[in-house]
Amino acid sequence: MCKVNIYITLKEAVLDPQGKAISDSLKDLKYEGVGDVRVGKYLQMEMEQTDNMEEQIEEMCKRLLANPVIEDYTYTIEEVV
Amino acid sequence: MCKVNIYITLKEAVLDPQGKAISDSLKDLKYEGVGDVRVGKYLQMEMEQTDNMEEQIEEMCKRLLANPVIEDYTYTIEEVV
Amino acid sequence: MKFAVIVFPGSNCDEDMYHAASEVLGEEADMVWFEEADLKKYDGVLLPGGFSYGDYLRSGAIASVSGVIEQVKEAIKDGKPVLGVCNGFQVLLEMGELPGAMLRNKNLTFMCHEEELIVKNNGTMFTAFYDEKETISLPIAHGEGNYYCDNQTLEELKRNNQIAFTYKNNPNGSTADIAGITNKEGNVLGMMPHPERAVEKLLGNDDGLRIFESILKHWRETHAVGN
Amino acid sequence: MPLVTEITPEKIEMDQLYKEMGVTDGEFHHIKKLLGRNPNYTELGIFSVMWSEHCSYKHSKTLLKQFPTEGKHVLQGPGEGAGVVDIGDEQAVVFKIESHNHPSAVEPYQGAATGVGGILRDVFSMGAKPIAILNSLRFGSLQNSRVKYLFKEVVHGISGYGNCVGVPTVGGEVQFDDAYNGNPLVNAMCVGLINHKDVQQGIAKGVGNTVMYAGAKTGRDGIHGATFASEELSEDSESKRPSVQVGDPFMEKLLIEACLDVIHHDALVGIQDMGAAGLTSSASEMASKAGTGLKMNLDLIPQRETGMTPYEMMLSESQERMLLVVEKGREKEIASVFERYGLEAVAVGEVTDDQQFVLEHKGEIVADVPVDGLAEDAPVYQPDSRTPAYFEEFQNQTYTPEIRNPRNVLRSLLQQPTIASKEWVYDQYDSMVQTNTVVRPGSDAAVLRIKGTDKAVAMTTDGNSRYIYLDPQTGGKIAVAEAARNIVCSGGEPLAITDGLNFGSPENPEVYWQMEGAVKGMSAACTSLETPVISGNVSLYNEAFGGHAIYPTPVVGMVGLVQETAHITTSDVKQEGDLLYVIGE
Ligand SMILES: Nc1ncnc2c1ncn2[C@@H]1O[C@H](COP(=O)(O)OP(=O)(O)O)[C@@H](O)[C@H]1O
Repeated sequence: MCKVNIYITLKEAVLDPQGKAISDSLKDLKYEGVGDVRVGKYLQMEMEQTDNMEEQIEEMCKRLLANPVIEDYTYTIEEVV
Repeated sequence: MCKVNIYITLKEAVLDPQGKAISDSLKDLKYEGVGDVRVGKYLQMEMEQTDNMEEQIEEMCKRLLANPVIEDYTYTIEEVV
Repeated sequence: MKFAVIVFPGSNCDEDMYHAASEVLGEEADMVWFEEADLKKYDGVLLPGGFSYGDYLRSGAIASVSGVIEQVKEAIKDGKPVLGVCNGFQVLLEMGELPGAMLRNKNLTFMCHEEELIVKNNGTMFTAFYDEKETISLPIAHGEGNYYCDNQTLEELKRNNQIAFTYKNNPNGSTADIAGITNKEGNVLGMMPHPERAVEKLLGNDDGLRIFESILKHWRETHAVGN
Repeated sequence: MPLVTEITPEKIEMDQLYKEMGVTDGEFHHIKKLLGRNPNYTELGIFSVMWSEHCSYKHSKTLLKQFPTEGKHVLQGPGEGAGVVDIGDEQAVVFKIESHNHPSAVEPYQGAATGVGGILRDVFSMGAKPIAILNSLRFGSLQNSRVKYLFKEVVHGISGYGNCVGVPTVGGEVQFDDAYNGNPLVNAMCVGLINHKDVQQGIAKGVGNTVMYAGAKTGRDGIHGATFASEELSEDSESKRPSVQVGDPFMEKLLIEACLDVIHHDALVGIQDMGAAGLTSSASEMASKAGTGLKMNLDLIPQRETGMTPYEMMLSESQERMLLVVEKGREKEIASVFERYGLEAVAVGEVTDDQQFVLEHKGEIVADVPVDGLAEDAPVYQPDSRTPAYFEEFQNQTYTPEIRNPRNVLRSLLQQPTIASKEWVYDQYDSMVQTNTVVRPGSDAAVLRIKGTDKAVAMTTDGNSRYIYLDPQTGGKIAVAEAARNIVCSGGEPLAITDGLNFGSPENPEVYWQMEGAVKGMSAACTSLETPVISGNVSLYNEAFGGHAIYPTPVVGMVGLVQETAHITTSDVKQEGDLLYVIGE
């Protein structure tokens, strides 16, 4: 069994109102030195190990998990015993 | 300048309807071997380096970024030049 | 004319869409459960608003890979009118049938009220009963209606006259005030405002009815030839 | 609470562990007498939730009896999931209000969201299609950043859930006062529409019939939520946070559709939602109402987590679950209705004739208690009552305000958050879905047309807790009268009310005095306006850190019938030159 960690982020050119709101309120709370914040998704998926795993994950990301118009993705695979 | 990566996940016992819908849809799409999916947040935050950085980040997470009632968080700090 | 209103798990404006097409417009319509649909039998497809699959992951995303989608694509290819409202618009974007994507409203909250729209293109099969540049009013009800596309796509939309409606006072941050767009061929319209909620004077507004009437007019015209 | 099953009945008594569950010495002895032995941990847990204020109304029952509950339009008064009122043409409206105060104080988004989910289930479990949601909210001062956060998240929670399930949120009220700083009030009301013949009952009839469980799986959500809802908030509540339940409006939407489908199935005998105290209250109440017993095998309960104990399963408050009683042998037919909506419905037990509530787990009987012991034999208290000093003082007051600069006074009044426009709130609610909303939020009452007729229903929630604090009896009358005026001004005839009684601790004699007065006043107004009470909810122990009780806050949810849509009237000024009249004293 594997644990796949998928990180989905908004493309740089896309405005992130949620990130901006968080950054603003951190500044309001007097956390100095906080700059931009971007909000993305972090998916943890259990998956049985197969040969073409990476291929499959790539495909899932493109077809469903990320929207290529606005999002990028990366992932890591951990083996779990 | 640092880049702080914050991972916010739902506590294990907390229901994750979103994760369930995603997992069901992946199964419908015939990705065999996909098990549970849990959806969390991935925040990328720019921050100036300070001495008590970790302390500050911990505090931000507890006060604002994560909801300790239902969420856990972890983070990593990368130095950027 | 016979409409199919596609019902996904979580669709919640399906009955309203059905009511507009059948009881108000007076045409035939069926609500078809996404797993049981046979779209060949229909002249037009209505993708209703709501929260298909709870809006989980991204609005419209999970519906856009569900079983019925191949048939919707088929209907589009056949040139049938396909109208996607709100969540239906999001589904069409996620399917890639319309360009761009939806982001959360710029103020991050759901909003529900009437907005003034400008009819940008009254030359489509959905907008023939409006005057060009006419200002109309339609309800909006969405949390993710902030339309996004890159500059190149925007130029293309303009060049091909694909922008059907814009907001007069952009409520949600949409690129170029866009409220509704068509595909290049002109038989698919996606829009965030809800025409099906504005078809009866009793509810305060019937500006939306003309969209349904326009579709019907187009259908009658194109089908009269064959008769 | 680790390894709860290990704790023996003897140890529970010796170490008085029942107190941790909110069971008093007297109640514990009463339980022992009912059982003829010491309760085990699971049994005690079952009693503790069923005898909590939230489920047993032990401090308010005697007061609730004063409400007029009958009238020419009433088809179903208090006692079922929600009340039912005739609106002619074989149609009826079904409505109820319910509080989710304590959960919202702890996790405002989910607390408010699951409050909406719960009240929806109360209404559709009657067989009615939910057509509208309203709410009644009280918060502390908006100067306080915690209050601001609570306010924002509660509104997000209500909109998040209500919008997704596709039931319009059409009205409500919000008031701000320091009295609610540590203890906000979140009351949600749902109105449903039904044909007379479709009215369902939560009843476990027919010995041998099958008990089925439908909807979401059971997890360790909200364990002890019901007793929690009946305790004063303390610093300790923070550590009780894991008990907050999470809502899934997507699942609820499917559950509504499946349930409105299944009620037309002749194999269905009874149906009830699992609200507060989940499986325990729904199962035992269904049996109690039918005079039967009920036996369940907990191994069959769909579980989201592994290793759940009987105690955890019985007290779980996982959302979006229903309990059904089905004719024996026809379980598959019912299951297939749910399947179409992607939902699970499984047999978990049967109706028995011995009036016992029996639970089996891994081959052992883990609970065996009399059904009536949980419901009808629950303790009833007659709390002490004392007139507070502030009341005498107020009665003797002769102060009359002096207004020197009306313009400034008016301006500062309009700036009060309580008086200012609530558009920020209701703009976040989908108030139009289902396309029936003729009068949207922002008017006196919301009005919804009934498709296929020329009728409409008007609805409102009201209650001014400052009046009630100063004079509970008069304030109680005012609350009902205000609701009635709102209905009448919208073109409707008031039919009936649902009431949400939000108070501090009834064990404080001055608070109980407020409760008595308010109920008396409301009852008087309901009697003279012929608007009986058909359902309601009681939320007590609304006291924040340090024992500051909230203002006594009974809220009234009223529904009226508009005979013709042409009668619908809105409150906005129509055109220049129109005359203004003041009517009344
Ligand atoms: N304040 C009240 N006035 C009238 N009826 C009430 C009041 N509070 C509760 N009830 C009635 O008592 C019954 C049980 O209420 P409750 O336990 O809140 O329902 P549920 O089982 O749905 O949680 C309901 O029929 C409700 O309408």
